Amino acid sequence: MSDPTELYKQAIVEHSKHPRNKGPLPEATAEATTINPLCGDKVTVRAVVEDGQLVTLRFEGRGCAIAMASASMMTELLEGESIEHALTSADRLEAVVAGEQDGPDDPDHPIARLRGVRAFPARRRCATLAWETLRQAVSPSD
Amino acid sequence: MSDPTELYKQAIVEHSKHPRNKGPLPEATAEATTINPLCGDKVTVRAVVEDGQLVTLRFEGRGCAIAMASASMMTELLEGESIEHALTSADRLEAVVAGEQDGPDDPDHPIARLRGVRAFPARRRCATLAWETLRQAVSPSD
Amino acid sequence: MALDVHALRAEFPSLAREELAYLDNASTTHKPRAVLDAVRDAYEHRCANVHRGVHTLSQAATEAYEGARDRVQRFIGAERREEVILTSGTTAALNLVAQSYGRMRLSPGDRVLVSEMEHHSNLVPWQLVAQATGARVDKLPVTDEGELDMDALDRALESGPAIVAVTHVSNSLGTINDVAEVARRAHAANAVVVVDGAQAVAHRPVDVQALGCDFYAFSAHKMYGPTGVGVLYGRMDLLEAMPPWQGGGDMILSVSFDGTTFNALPYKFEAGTPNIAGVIGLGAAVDWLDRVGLEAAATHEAALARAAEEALSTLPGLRIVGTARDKAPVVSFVLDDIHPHDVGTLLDGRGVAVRTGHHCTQPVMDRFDIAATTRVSFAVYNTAHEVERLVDGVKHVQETFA
Amino acid sequence: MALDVHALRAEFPSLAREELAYLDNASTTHKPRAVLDAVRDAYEHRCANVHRGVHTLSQAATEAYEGARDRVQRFIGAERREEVILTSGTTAALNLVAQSYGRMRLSPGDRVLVSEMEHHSNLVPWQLVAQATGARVDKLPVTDEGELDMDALDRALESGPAIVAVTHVSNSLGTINDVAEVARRAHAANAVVVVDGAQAVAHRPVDVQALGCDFYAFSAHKMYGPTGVGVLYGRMDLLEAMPPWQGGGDMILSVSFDGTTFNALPYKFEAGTPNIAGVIGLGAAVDWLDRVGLEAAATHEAALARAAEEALSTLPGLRIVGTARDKAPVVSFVLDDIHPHDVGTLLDGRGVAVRTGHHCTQPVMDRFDIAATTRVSFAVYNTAHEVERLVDGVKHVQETFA
Ligand SMILES: Cc1ncc(COP(=O)(O)O)c(C=O)c1O
Ligand SMILES: Cc1ncc(COP(=O)(O)O)c(C=O)c1O
Repeated sequence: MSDPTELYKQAIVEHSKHPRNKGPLPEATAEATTINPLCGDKVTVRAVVEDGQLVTLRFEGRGCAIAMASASMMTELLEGESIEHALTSADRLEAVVAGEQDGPDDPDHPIARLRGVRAFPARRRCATLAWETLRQAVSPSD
Repeated sequence: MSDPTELYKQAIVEHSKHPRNKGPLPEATAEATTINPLCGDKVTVRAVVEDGQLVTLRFEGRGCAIAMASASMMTELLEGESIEHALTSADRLEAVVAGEQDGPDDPDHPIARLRGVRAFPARRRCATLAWETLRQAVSPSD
Repeated sequence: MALDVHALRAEFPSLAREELAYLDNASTTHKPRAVLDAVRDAYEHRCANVHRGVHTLSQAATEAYEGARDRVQRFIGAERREEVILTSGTTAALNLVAQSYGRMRLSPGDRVLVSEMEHHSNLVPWQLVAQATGARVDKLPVTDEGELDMDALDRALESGPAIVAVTHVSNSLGTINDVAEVARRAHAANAVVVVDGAQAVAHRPVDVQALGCDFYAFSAHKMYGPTGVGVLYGRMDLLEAMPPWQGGGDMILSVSFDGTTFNALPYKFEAGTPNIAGVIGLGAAVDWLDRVGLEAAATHEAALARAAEEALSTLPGLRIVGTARDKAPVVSFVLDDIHPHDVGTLLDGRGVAVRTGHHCTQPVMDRFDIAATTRVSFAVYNTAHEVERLVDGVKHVQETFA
Repeated sequence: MALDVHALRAEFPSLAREELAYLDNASTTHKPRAVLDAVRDAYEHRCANVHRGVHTLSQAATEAYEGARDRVQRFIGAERREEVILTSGTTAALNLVAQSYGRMRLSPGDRVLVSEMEHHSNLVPWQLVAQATGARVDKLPVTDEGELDMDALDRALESGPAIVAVTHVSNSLGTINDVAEVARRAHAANAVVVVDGAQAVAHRPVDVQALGCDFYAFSAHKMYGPTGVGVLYGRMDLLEAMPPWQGGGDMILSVSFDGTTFNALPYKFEAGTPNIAGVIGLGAAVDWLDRVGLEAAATHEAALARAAEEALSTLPGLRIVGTARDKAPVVSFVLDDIHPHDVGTLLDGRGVAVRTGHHCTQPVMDRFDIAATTRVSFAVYNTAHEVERLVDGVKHVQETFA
């Protein structure tokens, strides 16, 4: 078995205990909710989108430290960015978690901080949940 | 595996090739039909019953040598006998085939001739089929 | 007679790696060598299909298969061997009852009373059949301790449910329900009682006649047997009245395009080639449990569960979920501000395997307003040392999040 | 590349007793050591439940289980892994299609066209669903040679059946049906095609996309794998539209008394703990078949079947039943005035295991006006010497009855 203490480094624990951008967003123009079938945990992502930019980005939900930290770090990273950039980041995060690519060198980059989850296949979905939900929220036809 | 040549002794083969009392019985007062679930083979037993006696006893059906010989020998043995005696004989045949009792010493008694089938559990039902059917035909409520 | 857990443990090849504390036995137990050998032996010395063959191997397979049915009959105290239907698991057994008995029995407006602590396997099948028949599913509530609310049962029985579905032992709370009493009251109200025994049979002697239930379902893999095998016990008269569920080989007497007649019990409900080697393995598991002794096993497991509950209860912010008087060796808990999945992953890193999540009992989670628990569940081969490792592990988790 | 049958035979522990000529492979095949080891290894090194666990063992079990699904997907050429539903056998797979797709699709007066050569597993489920929905089952007749009557198919398609159920290979006649052509014609008439592949997958490469069928069912135990495991392939769009069949764990996304939402494919159709070790064994069987090579196996088996047919045909009073142009290695025959069960018992006495009876295809027996046949069916490990023993054995039977 892999040692999960690496995964539960300070950033994950800290973000999960003090999540950024968590809360309602009544004026949201885009929103989606996804369930993690492993546990039934739910995450909702809401955004105010203007001219293809994620002007405001919020999340709600309850879940494990990895899901909450991932959502928190995602909103911090992507608020103010373009939808295009957000979708590319989501692809990248998913590829990194799936072990298909290594991701950012900067160890403090959110995607790098979530890299450790690849050793725990049952938990990968926890790390990707918020990003998937964001993709759904901003994808045209969903 | 047990050697079946003992089982297929002359009497079984002979009765199966030249069955006694095989044919219709339009004037029957009692009758029943049973299916052997192993093969779908059917046997019908018909009797003219008078004062608790099996005055006439016939069977019809198609089946394996054991089933046919058993039916043939049964009708030969029990025609003219009382229902009571027939039921006792059926019990005895079934007990012998199940290996619960040894049955008649006389090797030429029909029940003794069928004894060999006990070594072939899958075939026991072939030997008992006609007797079961007779029991059904003459039992009050069936 | 006390149980020699180390001798017993040596019978499990999969437990040889001492660094693993497997405390997820309510999910599936490990298998003793006797069971694995019986399965392998079935393939090596009795490899043939059952029932339809006249050749020696097929007879040997049939005898072993039917011999396992006899063992199960005795194991659960069924009156007749025809009442023991071999299935692919508890879930299939419960779906069989719902689809065959349920569809026959239920009409629009009829009620099925399902306890709030059921595993999804004893709830979703009733929802599906209710939808198909126009019946409705009512909830039999659970108390704060995690027991069946027996007063609510009496009230619910007044509305005349056709079927009462209840678990013998809750897999997420550990509660042992007084199924005999439920059956007594339900029968007085003319309801049929379907009991999910998945979590019971490995932990205590079960006698379906003493329980007085109408149906009883369980899985081999939770009682030291193979995967892919389960049992449905049903009362003879009910089984006889029920239509078949699946069609296929072995369950028929004769087939034609003009019409088909069905075979006698238990075969009417055993369509197709069964899990022959698995059923033979179930027979071996029954023999093995007989040898170990369920009373001795229960005593040993209860001691471990008590030790775990006592030690865990002293940890700050830890709350045990499920505090029924009568409990199986299952301890579910939550920690303030730490999600069970994080507990599970961190414990796993220390070689302690527990289950985390809703345990396929979401209504229980809703009842206690939680999303998930960490569940520790013991088997006969667990040790006091493993309890210590568990408790140390949970402390470590709390430190990680401190 | 020719097949080294003796080397291959040595891989089967159950065939070590040379005095047994096992010619009942259409019932169930024997299992190579690779499969038995994979099953045992699953219990010894990956003993845990799948999908719901975050601990290491559970992940290992899940990976092995899902890895087997990937192998099966490749083995049958399915486009997506979600199209591969793991069941407890062919019979369960076909009942799933009938109960889920059939109930959804069929209305009173609708027709299901079922071939006269179907195993009861691909007929009785349709009779049951027809009875439940008010649809009717029509018969697609078989010719004197034991082939599908393709002209009758065209006529039957004019009445617009919703579903056509047909076997890829007949277990009692050996006929290999041109399923691709049946599917082409049926699709032109807007029917959905359900193929029973139980007798096909061990004998020839199967590509469900090339066949163009909508559903394809088979069992592991007939392709050198364990008992209690089967596969339903279904086209993604059909599976997605279908309601679940069984309710329980793993097949849900969320459950409450107010309503339940179902999981994505393939899990929607896999309720409850699956036959984990069995599925892993199926994966090993696929690997083993890949290694042996289905083309080489087919060549070897065809030679044995041809030799058996030629030798048997010379015996007086022997008639081969099923004389299709394209046949699997199955030889069914009848003898004048000697019942197949007597043949079976007498052959068994000489160590030759064959199946006798209606082979769960009573409509075929009725079609040829017989009650039963003696069926010889070959696997890749059979030898020319076993064919000789068979033929000698049949001569001995004839002498016994002379
Ligand atoms: C053609 C055919 N279909 C279906 C089946 C049923 O398969 P199973 O008994 O494995 O469910 C069989 C074998 O018995 C068969 O030969
Ligand atoms: C109480 C209870 N019921 C039913 C089940 C379902 O059993 P299976 O998954 O073996 O069908 C389980 C286990 O998962 C259980 O714990």
